[in-house]
Amino acid sequence: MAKMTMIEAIQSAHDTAMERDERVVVYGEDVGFFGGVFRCTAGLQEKYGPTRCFDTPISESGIVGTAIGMAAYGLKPCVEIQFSDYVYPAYDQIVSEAARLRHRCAGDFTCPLVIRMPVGGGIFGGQTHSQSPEAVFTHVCGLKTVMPSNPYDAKGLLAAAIEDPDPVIFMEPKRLYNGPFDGHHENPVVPWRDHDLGEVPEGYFSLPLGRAEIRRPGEQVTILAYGTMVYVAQAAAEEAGIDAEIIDLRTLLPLDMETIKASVVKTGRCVIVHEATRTSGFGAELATLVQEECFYSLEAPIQRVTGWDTPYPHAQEWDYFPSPARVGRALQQSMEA
Amino acid sequence: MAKMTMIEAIQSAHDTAMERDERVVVYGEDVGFFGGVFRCTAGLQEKYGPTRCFDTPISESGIVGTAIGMAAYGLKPCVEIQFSDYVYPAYDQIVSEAARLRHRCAGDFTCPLVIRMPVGGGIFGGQTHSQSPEAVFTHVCGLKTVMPSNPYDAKGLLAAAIEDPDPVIFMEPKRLYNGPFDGHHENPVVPWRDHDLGEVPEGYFSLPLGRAEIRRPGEQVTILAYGTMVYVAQAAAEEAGIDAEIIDLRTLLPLDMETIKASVVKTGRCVIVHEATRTSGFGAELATLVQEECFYSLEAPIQRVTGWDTPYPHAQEWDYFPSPARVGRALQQSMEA
Amino acid sequence: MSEFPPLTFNVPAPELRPGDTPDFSGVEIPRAGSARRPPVDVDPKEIRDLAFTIIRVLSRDGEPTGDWAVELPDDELVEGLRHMMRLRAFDARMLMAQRQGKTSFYMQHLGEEAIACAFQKALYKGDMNFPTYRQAGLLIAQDYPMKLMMCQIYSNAEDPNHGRQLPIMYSSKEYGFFSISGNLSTQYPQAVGWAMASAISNDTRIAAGWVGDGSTAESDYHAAMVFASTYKPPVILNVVNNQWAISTFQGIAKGESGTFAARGHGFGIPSLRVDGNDYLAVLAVARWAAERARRNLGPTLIEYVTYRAGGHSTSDDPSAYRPKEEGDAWPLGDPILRMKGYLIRKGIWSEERHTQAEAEIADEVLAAQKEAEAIGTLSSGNAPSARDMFEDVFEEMPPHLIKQRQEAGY
Amino acid sequence: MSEFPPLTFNVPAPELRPGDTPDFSGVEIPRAGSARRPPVDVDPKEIRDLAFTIIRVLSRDGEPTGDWAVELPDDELVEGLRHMMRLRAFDARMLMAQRQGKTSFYMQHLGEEAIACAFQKALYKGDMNFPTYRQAGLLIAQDYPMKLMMCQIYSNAEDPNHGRQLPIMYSSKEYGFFSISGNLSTQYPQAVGWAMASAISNDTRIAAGWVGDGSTAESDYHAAMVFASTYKPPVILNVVNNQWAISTFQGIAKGESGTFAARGHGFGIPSLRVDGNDYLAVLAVARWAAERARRNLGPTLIEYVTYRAGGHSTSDDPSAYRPKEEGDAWPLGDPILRMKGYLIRKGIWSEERHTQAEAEIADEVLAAQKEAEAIGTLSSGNAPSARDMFEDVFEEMPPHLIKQRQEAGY
Ligand SMILES: Cc1ncc(C[n+]2csc(CCOP(=O)(O)OP(=O)(O)O)c2C)c(N)n1
Ligand SMILES: Cc1ncc(C[n+]2csc(CCOP(=O)(O)OP(=O)(O)O)c2C)c(N)n1
Ligand SMILES: [Mg+2]
Ligand SMILES: [Mg+2]
Repeated sequence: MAKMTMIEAIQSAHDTAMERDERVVVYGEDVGFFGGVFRCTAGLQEKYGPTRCFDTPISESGIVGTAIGMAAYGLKPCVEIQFSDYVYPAYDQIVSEAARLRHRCAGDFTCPLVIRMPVGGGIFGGQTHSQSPEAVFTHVCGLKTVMPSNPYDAKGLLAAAIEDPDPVIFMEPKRLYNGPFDGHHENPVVPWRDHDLGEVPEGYFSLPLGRAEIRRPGEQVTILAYGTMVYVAQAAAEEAGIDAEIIDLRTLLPLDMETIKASVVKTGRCVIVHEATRTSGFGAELATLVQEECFYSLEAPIQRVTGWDTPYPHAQEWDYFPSPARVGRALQQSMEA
Repeated sequence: MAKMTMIEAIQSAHDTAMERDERVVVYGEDVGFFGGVFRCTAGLQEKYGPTRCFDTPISESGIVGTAIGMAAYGLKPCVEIQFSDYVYPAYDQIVSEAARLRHRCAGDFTCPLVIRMPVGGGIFGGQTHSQSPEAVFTHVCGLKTVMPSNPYDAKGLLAAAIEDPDPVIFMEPKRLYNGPFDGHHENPVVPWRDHDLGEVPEGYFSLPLGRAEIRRPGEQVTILAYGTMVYVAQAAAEEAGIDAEIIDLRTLLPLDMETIKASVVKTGRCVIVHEATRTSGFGAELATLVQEECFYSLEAPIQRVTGWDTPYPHAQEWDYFPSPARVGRALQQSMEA
Repeated sequence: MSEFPPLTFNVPAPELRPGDTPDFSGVEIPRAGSARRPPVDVDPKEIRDLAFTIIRVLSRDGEPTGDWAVELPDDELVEGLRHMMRLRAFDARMLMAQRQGKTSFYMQHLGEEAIACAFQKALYKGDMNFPTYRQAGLLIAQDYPMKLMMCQIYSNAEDPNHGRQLPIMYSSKEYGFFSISGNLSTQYPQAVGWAMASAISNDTRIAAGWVGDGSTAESDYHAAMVFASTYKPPVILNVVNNQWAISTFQGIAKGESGTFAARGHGFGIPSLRVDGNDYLAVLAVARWAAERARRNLGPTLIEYVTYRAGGHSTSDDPSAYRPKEEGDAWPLGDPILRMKGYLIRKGIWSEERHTQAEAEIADEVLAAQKEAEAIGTLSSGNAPSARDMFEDVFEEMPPHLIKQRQEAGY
Repeated sequence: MSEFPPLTFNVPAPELRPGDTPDFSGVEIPRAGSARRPPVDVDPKEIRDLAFTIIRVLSRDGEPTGDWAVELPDDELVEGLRHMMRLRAFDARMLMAQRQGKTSFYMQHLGEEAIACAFQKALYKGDMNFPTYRQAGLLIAQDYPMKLMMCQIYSNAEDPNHGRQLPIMYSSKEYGFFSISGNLSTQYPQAVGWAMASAISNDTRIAAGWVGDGSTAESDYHAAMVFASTYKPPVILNVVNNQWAISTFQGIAKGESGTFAARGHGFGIPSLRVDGNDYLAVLAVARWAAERARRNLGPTLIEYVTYRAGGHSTSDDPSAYRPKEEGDAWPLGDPILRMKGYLIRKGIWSEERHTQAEAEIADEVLAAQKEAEAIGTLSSGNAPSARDMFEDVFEEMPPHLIKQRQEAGY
């Protein structure tokens, strides 16, 4: 085991995958020589040569389009989109091609492909470096969508994503790259080296997709969260003094409905937290599933604490960011309902 | 008043808008000389000349990208995407540009733009001529999303969309173009000329965006539907002998929550029907809002009857299409719960 | 405030519309044999002119001429003719089947048969095409079972795609035929990516991408060209210019560019323009490009000049937007008639053998059709099961899909 | 099975990396004055060579030479120099302000000042630029209030964008400066669309689109070129080739194309390549293109050859991927020094006046900064209200947003 930041863990997942499997190739904008603007591919070009890790033209559709061809050939491309805000030019290739390939030809061709992208705000990145577009992927059948919240999960889940026989959208909450962040922006970030989940095996390991993790067991209310919001939820529960059960979804699709259901049936209350805009966000799917499967256990309306339905603003970032206080209020309301 | 098909009503909305307002320009693939593959722009080039209605290269991002520039200039472009399945290449321009323009510059530039597209299946179009991608637009703040279910609404809402100061996604259920369709594919379609809602004023009129319409008042359960599913819901309610209140949403965003709420508070039960794939579909947002706002009135879990989470298949189209029987089962279950 | 007059808006339009008399006298058709054949490692800058001419081999009187004339054994010549004839016969039957309600949709190749049939002959086993919906010739030229194609068209129980795709959206990895997508141009960067993968793997296989004239306007075309220009993978980028994109004439996509082949120049990619109705010219150019790819010299762009003699699809009626007789007036002629004329001239074919071949092929097609229809047509109810629709969304079915399948009653 | 050797994969790489000694001796720099100036209505085919040369006006010893040398009144020459100096001074202060934590982010123009400053002088009031984040010179050259730019950078209460955008993403309709998008290349087809709208409206105004070398790879670049080629609207399509796209050298985007200007050839768009560090050359070429647009002759593509002497942004450290001294070795020199040299030689400027101008400009910038900081900086807490964030999503706030605003406590 070693102490790793989330960046190092992701780099290490690439490294071990490339070492184990010659078919793994890694590319994207600034990914080669420089090792990525967030350094998640640092050293890979030097170690594996420019044939297996290289810079690309600034063309997200080209990156994904060529990766689909490579995947169909039999390689296992793992590509980086520099910010999730820039994934939209590749949306057609992802939706119409990667997601549909196996189905439309009944498995004659397949598309084992990982598309990594940093997501989320809290870095004063303004509207084009802060988005969380998970819901526009979870709506697309044929895609898996993953969002880890710590170095350990990041490495294990990225390994699994690369091994997966189908396309995986892998979202990295950039606000967590260097340390967990509880939403109190005035406080310094705790580096991962001081955190249990910064403890990561140096060699290969993988974690199955589709399994949530209970980050805090609790009895009074269930919080469904993922990425940065896991820590915001923790802060909120503590500050509000409410015995919340916090579930870190880790994989949004396929979803670990078992774990969610068991918790909500127990607590009878549910608060969902995500950073993306509210309307038609992934929280809507979660709330709907919970009421479909746990209707008779629910004692209060399911609540959503989310980014507002506005672009992610620059100056007003902390008014936009779902804060522990906002989550706390929702918990309170849920308890009082 | 005249009898019009939905195609004629849409053509007429274009025509009256172009006549009233010089700034309205209409373009898209095969839209000019030929008048559109569905004929929704027939005769416009002849009447207004190729400067105001013209064919474009096959480039959805170019169509929308240039339209944004035109809208910023001060024109009012109304463009056609040949099938909604082909809107994804334009997704970046829609999400990152059209939807954000007014906000990011605080109104210095604006984007009055209509993007029309036929949606939905039931025409043996297979996976690339059948999709209903409304949810990937309703998640994007800054967009309005409209889906009429009949000629009268189509004309009135398209007129309003063209006048709207902001970008509007205008979705046309192609299965309804020539007549209402109740999901019984073995029956012939009833032409619009034999239907009340095929009665459309010839001259200019408009209907406000954001207002739903109750298509069938009822007491036992509320059905939320839009587009083709309005007729499927009607058939289902009749066949199941359940006194359902059927709300045709017409505009998905902004949503007429008042009407929905009043109905669900009254009935205590809610079934949502849409053709799009289920997970993270617009039904999830509807269900979530209903449980948020009507929790204490609900006597049964809100149910979704939707397309399955698979691509829209060709041969198995009628197993995919949400049928009156499936809706009827959901109504029954809702009543029994 | 401006000293300049008001601007005006330019919208290109075809010269002729329904009711006009077809007239291609303005189209310049270079003499067969007039274009030179450069070495495969030529500097692209030195062959700019080949993007503005039309490389032609079969002369007006059916004689192969010039540098590009390849020597083909007689049996291969006859085989080429038969492939084109078979494709045409196949189209005719399937058009009829569609009209009879046996399937929902069909797209034919009328007038364009030479392109895919000849191109395929430049490929080796293991190479991969990324075709559009108008390249069934790639399968026909490999004697892919017509019955299977028909099963796909009928979406019946033996459809290799399990009834999931629109008719004619074939897929066959074994035959180097990538699963067709209904979305235009998306497969172009995929072809480049496949070729990059082959180079990365130190393989010897090459790829070919296909788009139509209209589809070159799509953004993915650019992505493909950029990646091809940068990484120089072994890929042939084909543009089939059949003059029309549904109702839209090629001038809308081409704009001021002169030719579609010229688009390659901005990328430093060698670009050739070839007579798409000339089996021998297509084969020669395809072989040249394939050799470049195999020798690691990188991509080649090829524009095939041809004419879409039929409707865009069974949903289209071209008489609404172009003169009816335009196809007959097309100056590059009919690929089958030209090849037939050559073979007769060469003494290895005759009117009688042609008539006989037509009859044989008609029988073959009919036999295949009977077999396919015995399994089922779209309307006969022998479709793949609805239960199957839930398969292959993922390799392993996740819980929510299993649940939905149960909800659907399976 | 193949008689050919295994393929290999080609990844272009810059010749020099950190630690290497900069060496641009391989870069061919044509003599100033050597490129001819064709008439504005020239057939694009006749000026292909102008996409492969570099149009230069100011010679090594600071003398304007050749066809492209425009006669400018002395005061305009001095004004041009002062604009560039002001932009550089502005950059320097804002970089410092960012380091001091007064804002989150900044992007400078070091070495590229001539391009936007000179280009703007070819435009008329009412024309519209669709800039990227590295064209603040378009505002500076119009004496747009620096205080307002700083208010934007500080996201303070008087920021015209209401604090919503990342620093330097200015917008000013009045100054013909379209709202900058953080998404690369998206504004390129928008510029074409704006120009189409102007032509449709029989207006006289023209548009200009801007992208960087790296951004030409984006798909939207193609959309813009295709629509520009087809409808020939009055638009100038600018490509600023500053050799780098963050850490990626221009060879990755350019591939085998030779130059970025050459990309225009496939579209029949007249394409020029110009010395971006030569104020006079930029102005001359911009005027030529603007005249074409105003005369309804359609689009022009211009590649500006320059060098990004600074980091990509305040988040970037270029010493990680290129030799530190590369900027100094750049053979086209510094645009300010070159202009200064020319003016001194011409006798209308001197070292003393330059020093004095530097001081004046520093004062101006400082004064603006004081004013802006009196209103607030990002860290000072005088940001636009959170309530305001809910405005302008739509013209009229829909019920769900009103509700969310209430939920937010406003
Ligand atoms: C992305 C996308 N946009 C639009 C369409 C609708 N469409 C199908 S075929 C076609 C015309 C294509 O013309 P061309 O590329 O010239 O090919 P051809 O049909 O002539 O072989 C269009 C517009 C589509 N299938 N995909
Ligand atoms: C669609 C998109 N992809 C990626 C980025 C991230 N990004 C910002 S600037 C940049 C490099 C652009 O280089 P270039 O076009 O050469 O402009 P320069 O910075 O040199 O002026 C990249 C990759 C982005 N902003 N938008
Ligand atoms: Mg065509
Ligand atoms: Mg650059």
